[in-house]
Amino acid sequence: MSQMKTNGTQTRSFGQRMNALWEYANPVKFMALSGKVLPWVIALCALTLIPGLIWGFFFTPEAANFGNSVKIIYVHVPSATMAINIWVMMLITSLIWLIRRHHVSALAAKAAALIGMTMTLIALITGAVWGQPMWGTYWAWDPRLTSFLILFLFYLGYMALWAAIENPDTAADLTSVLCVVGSVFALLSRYAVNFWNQGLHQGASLSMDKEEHVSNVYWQPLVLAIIGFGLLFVTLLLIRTRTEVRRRRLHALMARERMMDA
Amino acid sequence: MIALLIRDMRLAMRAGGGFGLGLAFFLIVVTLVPFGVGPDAEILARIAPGILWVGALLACLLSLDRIFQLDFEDGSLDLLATSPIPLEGIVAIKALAHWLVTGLPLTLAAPFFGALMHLEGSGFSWMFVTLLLGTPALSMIGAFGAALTVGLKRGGLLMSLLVLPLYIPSLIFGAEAATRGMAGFNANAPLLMMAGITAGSIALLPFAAASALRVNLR
Amino acid sequence: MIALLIRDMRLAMRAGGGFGLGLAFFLIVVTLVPFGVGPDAEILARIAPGILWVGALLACLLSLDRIFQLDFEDGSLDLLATSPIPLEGIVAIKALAHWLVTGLPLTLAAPFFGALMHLEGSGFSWMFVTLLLGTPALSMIGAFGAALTVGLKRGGLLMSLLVLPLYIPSLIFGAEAATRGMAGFNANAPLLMMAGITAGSIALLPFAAASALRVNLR
Amino acid sequence: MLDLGKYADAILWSWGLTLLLLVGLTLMSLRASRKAKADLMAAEERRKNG
Amino acid sequence: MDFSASLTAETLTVTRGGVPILQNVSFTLSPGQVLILRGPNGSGKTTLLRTLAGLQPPLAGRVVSDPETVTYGAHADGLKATLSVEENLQFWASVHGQTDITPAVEGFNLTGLVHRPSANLSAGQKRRLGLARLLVTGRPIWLLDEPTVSLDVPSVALFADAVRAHVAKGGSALIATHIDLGLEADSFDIGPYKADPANAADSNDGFDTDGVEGAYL
Amino acid sequence: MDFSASLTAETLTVTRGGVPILQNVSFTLSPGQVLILRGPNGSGKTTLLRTLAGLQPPLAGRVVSDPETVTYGAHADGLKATLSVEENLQFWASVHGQTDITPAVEGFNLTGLVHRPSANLSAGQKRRLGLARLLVTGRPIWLLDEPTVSLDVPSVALFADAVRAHVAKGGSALIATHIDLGLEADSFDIGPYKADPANAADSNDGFDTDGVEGAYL
Ligand code: HEM
Ligand SMILES: Nc1ncnc2c1ncn2[C@@H]1O[C@H](COP(=O)(O)OP(=O)(O)OP(=O)(O)O)[C@@H](O)[C@H]1O
Ligand SMILES: Nc1ncnc2c1ncn2[C@@H]1O[C@H](COP(=O)(O)OP(=O)(O)OP(=O)(O)O)[C@@H](O)[C@H]1O
Ligand SMILES: [Mg+2]
Ligand SMILES: [Mg+2]
Repeated sequence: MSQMKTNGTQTRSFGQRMNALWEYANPVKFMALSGKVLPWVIALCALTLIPGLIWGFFFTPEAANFGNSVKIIYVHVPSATMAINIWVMMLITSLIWLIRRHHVSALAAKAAALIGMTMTLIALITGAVWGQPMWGTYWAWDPRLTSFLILFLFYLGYMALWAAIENPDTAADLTSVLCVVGSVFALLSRYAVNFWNQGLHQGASLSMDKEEHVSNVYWQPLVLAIIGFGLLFVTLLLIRTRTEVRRRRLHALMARERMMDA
Repeated sequence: MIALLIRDMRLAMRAGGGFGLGLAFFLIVVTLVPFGVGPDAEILARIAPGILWVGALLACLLSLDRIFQLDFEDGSLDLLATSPIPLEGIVAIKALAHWLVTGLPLTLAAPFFGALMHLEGSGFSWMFVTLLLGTPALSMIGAFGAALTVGLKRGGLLMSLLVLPLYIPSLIFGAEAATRGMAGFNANAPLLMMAGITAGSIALLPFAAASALRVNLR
Repeated sequence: MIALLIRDMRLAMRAGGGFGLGLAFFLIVVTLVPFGVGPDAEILARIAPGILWVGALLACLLSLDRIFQLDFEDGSLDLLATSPIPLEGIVAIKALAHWLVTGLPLTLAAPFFGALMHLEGSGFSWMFVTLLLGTPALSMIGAFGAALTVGLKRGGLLMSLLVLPLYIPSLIFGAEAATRGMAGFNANAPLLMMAGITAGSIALLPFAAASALRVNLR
Repeated sequence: MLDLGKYADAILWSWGLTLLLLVGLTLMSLRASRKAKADLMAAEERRKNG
Repeated sequence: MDFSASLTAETLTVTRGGVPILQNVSFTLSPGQVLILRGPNGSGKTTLLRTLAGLQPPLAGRVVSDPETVTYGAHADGLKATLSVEENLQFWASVHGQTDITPAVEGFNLTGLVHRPSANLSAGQKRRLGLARLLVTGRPIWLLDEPTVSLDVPSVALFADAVRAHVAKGGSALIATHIDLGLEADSFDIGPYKADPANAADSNDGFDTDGVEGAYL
Repeated sequence: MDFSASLTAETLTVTRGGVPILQNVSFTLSPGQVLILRGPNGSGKTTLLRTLAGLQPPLAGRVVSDPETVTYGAHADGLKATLSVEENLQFWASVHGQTDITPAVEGFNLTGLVHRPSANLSAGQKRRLGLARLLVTGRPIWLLDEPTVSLDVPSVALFADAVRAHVAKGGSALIATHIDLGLEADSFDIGPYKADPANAADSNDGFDTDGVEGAYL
């Protein structure tokens, strides 16, 4: 096998020369930087999320067609948005791992998965709870709802695969391949369900198109909440990635210890 | 390559192999549903294409772990990986063998089993066409899932979990095409989509599966 | 005996083990059916109890080959058979472990999955009760099937074929009880029958399974 | 107090579950972080001291 | 098949489960040479052989060889229980583009067993069949992991004869074993190459770097 | 546990796949005795041991022993890949009503490996674990099928020590092997008992009866 001749050290020094940004994919650098950034991110998160949610919950009027239930939008839409974006982020970090083999990247994908799954779950639950008064049912096989259910399954499978493999590098390789192939199929499912059923669900009223724009009373707190959810994701991601990096180091140390015992 | 195909088929045909059992499982799923749902002919006919597709899919799924697991356990996979056949070829051949012993018999038999579900008229030929176009994708996607989980002790259920979401687009387009076709509507769009998924899977997934196998062997 | 139960549960919980995956498979079956059948809420609600029961049954079935096959392959079963625990006890414990990691979680989760199939009102509690009474029989019958096929290389599909007909009575009575109960009719008769099957299986099948195991080991 | 009208149930359930899940996730992450840090510290210690 | 192929390991570091097991292993296996790999249980013989066979990548260093010249004989024999002895051998022969299996059958005394399904062989008979596979690959470099496990004395002698005939043709063999095979061969002890876990080669994933202590805390 | 148990084979005929392999095998394994079972590959050692262990019925003759005194060590070790060394041993100990696994761990030099999942052991380490299981069964009669496969020389010595300690306590062992274990032991060659297929013991299913030739024609 000719790829046996690859020498990892070369790849790394090549990577370092390529772009200074990749430096932060080095675990040591990452730990140093993320440690410094984390408090700021936490502060920013608190400054957007809490006001956004309070504003949305207490200081928004009833909507004509939704009544007070419109308040659910402030947890529903941000979580739904994050659920998709986190998967995209995992796709990107998986590709980085597959192509450049930066460990932090693979570990970030692993760290993000549980957050993404929670967001998907929140979107599903809030949607279901909202569906009961609005459509008279907790669940409908609406395309948007359905594709979220599928997304949930992808998160579940992705995490199960991580959990089932003991060697961290093997797990990173396999989950990354799954993430890439899964993304293609997730996209296909999106088209498939659209084709399969015309939905009940709202269209994208957050579009930049002026006519479809919901009024500012709802829109402004919603944007704040979305930013807050995004920053919450970044906060949790940093914390969890740092945990994963430490676990990975711990794994290496333990393996050595066991070797010395044997 | 031919030798590998012949071997895999022969193994499947031997006692305890997979041939015929996929079919039997399919038959049983199709039989169980009326027991669960009740004998109402109208409802059964209405859900028939969907259930037949789901049954075919589950029958495929159940036999997936044969694709690589046995060869992994007895060491053949190591030997195949160091043989002159490229790993991508091995994956493709094994997926083909899986289709020949599972997907193809299912396709041929589905119209007959359909009768159990009160399928009518053009339903038979629609089931045949959609399964013929769709089942190769099921085998190929399944081979990918099997390659991902091959190192794991009884990755069987984990593999199902990974593979089933990947099956959803084929299932939706396949069942939808059959339903529409039967009802006399135009079924070109779903049929084309499904064929596209099949073609794409066959073209690209062997590479993904081979790289997963390489990782699992090391 | 306790040691065996603990070991089996531990093996199931470990990475790649069976716990949670049976549940995941159940979720996936329940999701697939609407994709196949189409999103019509009325039809889905009508077939919900049947499909939930079939799903539970298939999820059980898929995990059956873990009961003995792994122990057979790595030689543990030979050693267990020559251990002080009677083979009947081993079978019973292994069936219990299977139920604890598969049947019980399924039962607890079925009502929630039911929502996906537009199950309504009292449906939730009926699904729970019928599955609680019925799934132990599924595990015990499954252990018997697994014992029959344990020597065979990948007896998986053959086992399904043997076991599924044995599952049919439980399925019919279980689904019927749930359907009747939901519709507000008297469901005592099927419920009693199903409970009887469960009790009978638990009392008698360990002996049949143990003798099948003895034959397969020699 | 805010009057949520006839949708009170839905609103409170969805907000409540959301907050519960988010807080749960955060606590889990923090606990795992603390544990990983402590374990690693112990391992590095063992390595240094033989 | 080119029977003058050689295999060289250059300052190889091999890992198992991500842990370096052996480091700085260098040697050359030349045509016509038999090298016996020695080392106690758990010393890393299997790991080294798998790396040489190209089944897992080395952490550092490289293996210089044409993968098409190497065949690996692992612990497991890669036999299909339901196929007969003949079918098993025939399959491996055609995978490697060979056709004639008679020398292999006769060389390992399997003549009376050709139509027996391999499930019905005894442990030693299975092993003989696994070894016969080596002959039908037609490859010059054999990497063998404890090939004589379960064999009785006459069968070990058969195996030694096969190896002698193979090297006489210009082939070579690297054999991990704990017993004496009665072959005139060089021996390669992996003891000195044991990776020092406390001080192991940088596993080059950035996680094992020394001198950055506390960096993760 | 009663350590004065003995095992007797009385004119045993053993079969594999319905074919008689050995016939008229008689011997006694008394407390304190080690018996080495000798015979070439495929001669029927595994078949005999399985019959003695009660895993398959003999075609004729009988095995006199209390099944509760016998433990069988087969080719396969019965290890769970995902359980650690300690958990594996602990399990077999509690199945046999024992509690202390330390002597077994120490006797087979597994101390450094107790927390390792057994999937991550080398071939020889797995074998040592499989042999350690014998000690935690607490049973006096060991029936072992090629126990030293994959073991290096020091490990074979460990095994021999374990057998010596076992017989010193009054236990006994019947060991099928092709190599020299360095044990002072009697040897039992199964060569003379090879079943004569042309003239085999009545397989007692009514289809093999001689003397009724043509009876079915
Ligand atoms: C389980 C069920 C549901 C899921 C998975 C779900 C998912 C989503 C998603 C993904 C968005 C995305 C917004 C975007 O384009 O950025 C969204 C927006 C929205 N959803 Fe849901 N939804 C569910 C149920 C509901 C229900 C029952 C209602 C109310 C009747 C509802 C009302 C809305 C509204 C008003 C928006 C905002 C639309 C916009 O302005 O973009 N959703 N939902
Ligand atoms: N995941 C792992 N982490 C750490 N060490 C491991 C792992 N898997 C295996 N090892 C160890 O790696 C070492 C090398 O194993 P290997 O199988 O190469 O040994 P070997 O020389 O072939 O031994 P044997 O003669 O017993 O077959 C063993 O000590 C084993 O315990
Ligand atoms: N189904 C069968 N029909 C006929 N003969 C069989 C069948 N199965 C196995 N045999 C033969 O029975 C004989 C005895 O096998 P057994 O495994 O007992 O030998 P063994 O002495 O343990 O050999 P080894 O030293 O190689 O392990 C072998 O010659 C084998 O080929
Ligand atoms: Mg080894
Ligand atoms: Mg034997």
